[in-house]
Amino acid sequence: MLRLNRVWKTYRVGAFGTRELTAVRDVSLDVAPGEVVSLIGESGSGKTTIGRMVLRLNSVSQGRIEFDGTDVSTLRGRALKSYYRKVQGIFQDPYSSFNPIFKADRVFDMVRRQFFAGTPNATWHGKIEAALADVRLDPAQVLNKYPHQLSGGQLQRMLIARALLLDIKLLIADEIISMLDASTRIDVMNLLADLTSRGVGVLFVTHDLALGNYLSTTTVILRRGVIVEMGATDKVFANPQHPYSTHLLGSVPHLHKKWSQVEAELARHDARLGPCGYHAHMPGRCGMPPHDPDQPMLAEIEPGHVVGCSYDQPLG
Amino acid sequence: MSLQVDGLRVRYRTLRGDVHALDGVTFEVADGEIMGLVGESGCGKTTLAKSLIRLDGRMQYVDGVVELDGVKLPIDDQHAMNRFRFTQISFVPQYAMSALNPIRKIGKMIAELLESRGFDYKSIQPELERRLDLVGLPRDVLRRYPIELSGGMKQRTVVVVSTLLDPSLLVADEATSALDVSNQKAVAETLVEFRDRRFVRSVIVVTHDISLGYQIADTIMVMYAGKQAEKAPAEVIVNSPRHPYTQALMSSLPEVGVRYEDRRLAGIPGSPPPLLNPPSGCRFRDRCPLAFDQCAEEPPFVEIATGHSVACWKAA
Amino acid sequence: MGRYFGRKSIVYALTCIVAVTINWLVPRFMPGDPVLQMLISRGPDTNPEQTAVIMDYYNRLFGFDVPLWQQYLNYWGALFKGDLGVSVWLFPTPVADVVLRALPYTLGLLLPAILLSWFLGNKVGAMAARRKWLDNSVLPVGYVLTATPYMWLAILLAWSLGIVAGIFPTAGGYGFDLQPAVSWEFASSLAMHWFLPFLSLFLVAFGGWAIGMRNLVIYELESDYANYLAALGAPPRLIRRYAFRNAILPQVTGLALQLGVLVGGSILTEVVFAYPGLGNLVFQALLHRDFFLLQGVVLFIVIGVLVANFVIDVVYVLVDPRTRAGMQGVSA
Amino acid sequence: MRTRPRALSALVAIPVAMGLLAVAACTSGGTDGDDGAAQGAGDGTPASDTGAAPLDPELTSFPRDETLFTTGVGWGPPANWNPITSGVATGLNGLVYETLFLFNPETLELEPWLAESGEWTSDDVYEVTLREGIEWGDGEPMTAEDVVFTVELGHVDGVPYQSLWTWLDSAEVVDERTARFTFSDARYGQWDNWIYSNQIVPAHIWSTFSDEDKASGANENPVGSGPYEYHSHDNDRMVWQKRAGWWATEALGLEVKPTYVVDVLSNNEVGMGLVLQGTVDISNHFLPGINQIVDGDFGISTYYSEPPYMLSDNTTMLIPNNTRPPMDDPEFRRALAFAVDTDAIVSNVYGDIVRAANPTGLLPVWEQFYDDAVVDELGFSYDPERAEQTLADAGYADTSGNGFVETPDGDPIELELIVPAGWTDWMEAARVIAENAREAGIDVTVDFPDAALLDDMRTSGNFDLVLNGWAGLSNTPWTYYNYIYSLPLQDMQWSTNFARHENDEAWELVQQLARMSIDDPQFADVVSQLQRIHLSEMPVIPVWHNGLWSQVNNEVWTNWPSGDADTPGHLPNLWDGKLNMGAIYLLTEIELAR
Repeated sequence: MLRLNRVWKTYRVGAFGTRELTAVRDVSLDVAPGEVVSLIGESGSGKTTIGRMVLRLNSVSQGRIEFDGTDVSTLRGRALKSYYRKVQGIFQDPYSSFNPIFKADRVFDMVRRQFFAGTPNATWHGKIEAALADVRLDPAQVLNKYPHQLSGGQLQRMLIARALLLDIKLLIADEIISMLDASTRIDVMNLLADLTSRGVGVLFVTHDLALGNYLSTTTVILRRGVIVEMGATDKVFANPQHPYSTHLLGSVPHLHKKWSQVEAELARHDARLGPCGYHAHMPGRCGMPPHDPDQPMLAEIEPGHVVGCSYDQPLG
Repeated sequence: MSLQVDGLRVRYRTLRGDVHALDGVTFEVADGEIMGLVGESGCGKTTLAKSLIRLDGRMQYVDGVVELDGVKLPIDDQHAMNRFRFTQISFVPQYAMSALNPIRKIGKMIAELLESRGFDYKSIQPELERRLDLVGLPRDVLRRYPIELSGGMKQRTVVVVSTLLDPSLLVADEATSALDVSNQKAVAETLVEFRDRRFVRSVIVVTHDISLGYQIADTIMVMYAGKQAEKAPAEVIVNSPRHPYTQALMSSLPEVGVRYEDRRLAGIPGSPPPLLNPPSGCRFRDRCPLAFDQCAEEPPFVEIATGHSVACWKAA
Repeated sequence: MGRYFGRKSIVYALTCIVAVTINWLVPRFMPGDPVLQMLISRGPDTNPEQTAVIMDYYNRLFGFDVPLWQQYLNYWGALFKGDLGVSVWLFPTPVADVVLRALPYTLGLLLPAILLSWFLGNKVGAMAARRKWLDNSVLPVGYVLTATPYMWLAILLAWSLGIVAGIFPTAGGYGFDLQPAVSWEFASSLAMHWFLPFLSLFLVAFGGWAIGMRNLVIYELESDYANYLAALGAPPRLIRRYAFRNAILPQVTGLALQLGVLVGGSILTEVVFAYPGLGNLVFQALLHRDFFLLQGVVLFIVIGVLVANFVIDVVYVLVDPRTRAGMQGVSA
Repeated sequence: MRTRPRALSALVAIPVAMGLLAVAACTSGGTDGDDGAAQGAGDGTPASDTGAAPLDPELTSFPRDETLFTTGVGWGPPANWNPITSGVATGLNGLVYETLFLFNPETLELEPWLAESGEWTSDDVYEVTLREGIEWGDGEPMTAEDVVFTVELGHVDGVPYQSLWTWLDSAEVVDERTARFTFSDARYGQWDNWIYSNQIVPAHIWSTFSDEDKASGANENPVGSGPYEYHSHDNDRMVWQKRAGWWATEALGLEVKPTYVVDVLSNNEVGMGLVLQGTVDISNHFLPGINQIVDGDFGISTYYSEPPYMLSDNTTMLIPNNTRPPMDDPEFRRALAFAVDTDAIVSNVYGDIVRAANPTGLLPVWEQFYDDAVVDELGFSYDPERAEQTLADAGYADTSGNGFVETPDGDPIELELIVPAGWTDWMEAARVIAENAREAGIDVTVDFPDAALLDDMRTSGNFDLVLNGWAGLSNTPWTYYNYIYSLPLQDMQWSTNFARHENDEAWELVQQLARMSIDDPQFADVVSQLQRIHLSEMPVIPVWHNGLWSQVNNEVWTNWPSGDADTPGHLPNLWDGKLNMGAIYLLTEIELAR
């Protein structure tokens, strides 16, 4: 459904754009219907930029982003509108998606004005109530309220409901629960997971490995704009191949295991692996900057599980 | 006995009335203890942290006694508290990214701060540099401006600065929540190490993340709606919590390894009571699966085992 | 940093070229032909042949007898020789002479008004941020002052201190009964004539800076670093000093932005006080359709504002480490 | 009119004027020290004798009782001391350079000035004799050669009187003091006009100038024959200093009183303050509201102490573009004339400081030429019914029912009256005129283009209706009728016949006037014929006579010219061209108040 094919994003910085800053480097990935792909990385990893490029909030410097086979960057006018009917984004700070001086349900009105101008009132209200029910919100509690009267969890759910009004196919969820409280975040997570059963694909952007692990079918670990490891979530978490992946895993605070214990387990795991997972499959290329455009950046170490070179430091 | 808090009440004055943010809190932090203070937003944990160091303009001390090393702290007297700040009781804020004056070199700012408190920077500088080495910061951060440091570096710098005068108590208010996992771990471990080296004698780590609290704290105190819910050694809290809120909180927490398809977690339904006019009785009872008639009466915070106190009729 | 200033210089040079070009273009697209104006003002002969001769004469004089592109090149050529053409209104005085004679008055008015209002406005604003009584007086007065149009205040001052109180003269650069000399009498007359126009410029700007500074300092006092310092028991003196130093930075940038407004204000002020500076010239040049003079004065103003902006840029880099860090390519 | 830049809007003028009024009321009572700092004068400075004072480097201030402060005269910083060009420094023509004759508007006669006499020795030969003993400022004697040289400057490109030589044949020196002019076409009236309005320059200096400098040089060290010489100047002032050896002292017993004349450059609003404060002695600004100040007791006076307060200087004309229908129809123009409520303009817009124009448009100084019979028969006055009737009679009717008449052919009439933006009094007057016209059924709207744009439109004929007042005070109605009827029409009408009215008969009469001296017995008859043609054809509509603005402060100097019997009656105004209409006497007749 969504396919990123060797996508780059470079920014020009400095007074005359004299310096180039690469935020995303040669990233290829797919999101299938009903699949949750989590983009996991720390700040500066390019995960948010990828989400924004898919939403066309940022342009693509190189490569293609395709949605159902169409190059997203070529969409204009009506085609773009219909794209946004299928692809929506939700972001970290729910409050910033709402205008504090208008009632929160104005976000629904905006959808109506843009996409459902002809719908009769009764039909429309039915649609809203159905969408709110889907996100388990009580219409009486959230309609006719100002954003500050609602909790972060309620607002995020309203945004999801708003996306549901559009019969979306793909949802870009960028750190949508990091500002929510522990007791409510899991509900929003479950809600996302439930969407997949309707065939919605989710691109789940997060820095929290536990969340990615809980939700996703595919995990993509990014570092400095580059994919270092990608594969089915269970494989990546059970058998991380890249030192950066293990480093991240080792930093997550667990509830029943102390860091020291986790570190020890991972150290044993690392010891079983060679120095570079990529090397085993691309021996001559290990540690080399990829001069050859056809040279794959990632090596497949088991079906559906690829890893980048541990020695490759392209951004030095 | 390092810190003793007895019946502390603090309220916020708002236009609509007083918010009872901290409604009678009693606990101790022993010499050498790291106490994790855990709870969701609005539970009073940040109010408690601030009360110990500096009440902000809208906060009003109501009642209660705070003693540090047997000396009563004048927490309602901004001016008198100054004597204790930094030297006896110190603070690592959540906003470490912006806690340093952006237009002062860090070394100069530290020097000016120390000199304004009557200390001689020159004589402290060697120790400062030693501690920078310890946390893995280059010494030349002192000659840099905050903007030249990464977030993790800034956070570590703030930890070093805050503990420079070897205070008895360090209050770390969500000190790591803005950081990436790897930095979070580094800073958290720094806190432990500083305690081990007796740079600080005891620490209160305020966090919304109970798993982080578990990683570094000796004891954990869980707060709910301005009151204490449970306090116990970290292992006890995590492995055999007695308060239904603590239990629910942990069961809603996704851990690495827990997957949606395997085990669907559930949040805590409902939301905390408003603290403007808090209801009588147990404040968790509306959300509590175990609630029964007696909960209309406020449960006392009682010690049910050595070092394990709970405020729940069912736990007694 | 050298590269930074190198780049800045290029930007300023480009701005300058564009400004000069626009300055050259605008009069050529404004209604009213200067040669026609010249002819009308001189009451030309009714004989059409001779009118044609005179017209040719002026066309040559003002350089309109060559193609437009060449006029443009000639303009630059002349500019580098310091030749700004001949004033139509004050024919045959060279524009450069007229402008240079008026320049000291305007500089004498603007520089002290800008600098003093900035320094004192910031001082008083910072003081107001921590003294209630001062806040209660400075804030309303400041708002009234900034909201006052320059011309209005000037008229008010001319009326109250000039005509009612009779303390200050209300027209001219110095006493009309004086001739320039190195004497106390002349100097004091110069000062007396300078004072009211200066005061009206100063007051309006002062109000703006004071309010801005007050708000900025209050903002800084509530900032995270101020809270952190307070949490570590730093005395208010240190926190206030930091807040002031940080709050002054946006004020430096503001100064660059305000320059244009102040220059605009000085035009009106000079007109009200018949003060013989550039502002009055702009006004008169407009009134008399003297494009060449207008061009000349505007050129001076544009270059002046650009130079001032450049200076402020440099100062800003020196006082704000963040820009310097940005220059060295450190990024988060 | 360059003498009246009406710059700031009325918004400013009114509060200031009212403020000044109030203030003047507060301060005029018995205070003598409110002249402000500008008057630390006199103390300790070596007062020069009333005689010649060379430029004194020790002089730091101009003693108040030896200095005449003027304003509202100069129209820009002094930049030009060339009497041949216009826009010269205030007073240059008259105080420094002088004319052969003065024109006396009271007697309508030319008075010998530099000339002792001038006469036509034959039909086309004129001889002028200079007074004896006139010396230039540099001590050289003035001779007939200077006179001839000055006239021959007309051969130089760019000198405004080039066309003189289309009817003048030769100029020659007869002897030391006599110059002879031989004309190919002896235009007596026009020559009279020329001879009092052009200054004589010293040949021994000017012959060294290049042609360019003669026509447009700044002439920075003017050497003249008049009572003053250059002292100094700055952006906002021009200072003249009395010089020794002015010929008129010996020849006519005249002595200019002020040692210094300081002309202050100021705008109208500031000028009001200056004259009220007594910082200046005379302001020739247009000061709206001055009537209230004159009526009050502020020590400020104008020529007349009651309406119209001012002498009249020129006639403001409503000029229809005669080439555009329906303004090519004399009946339409007449109807328009009857529609205009001149009295409303005079009293409501001007507060009675101007006077309604005589229907002929001739200034009051030419009152003797008014042909009352013609005016009675053909003249017009405000009469809206008559205007409507005239329109109806000529076939203009409101056929569309929009409230306004259409042409007899049924075409709609939509006219635009333009006056320069910023000339607030004219803008107000234009609104009155348009309102009047609409009441009479003619759809007139107003527009206020930029002054320069308006100049273009008027000069090129791209307008419907325009106000203009360039027909000014002179020695002969010829200038007035030349302004109205000048032919042939050109693409650009620079200064005359803006209406583009073609009337060969009238033009023939104007040319006759040029050839007639004003005391010619036929002169009145020709003027009368022109009045008849004018009032029946109405090429332009005279509306009001603008004032020769002048307001004086009596604190330091008195005996100003005025309409009162016991004071001099000369022109109280120092605009360029007025000194040689007798305003020079203002300087010899004012007296110190103390």
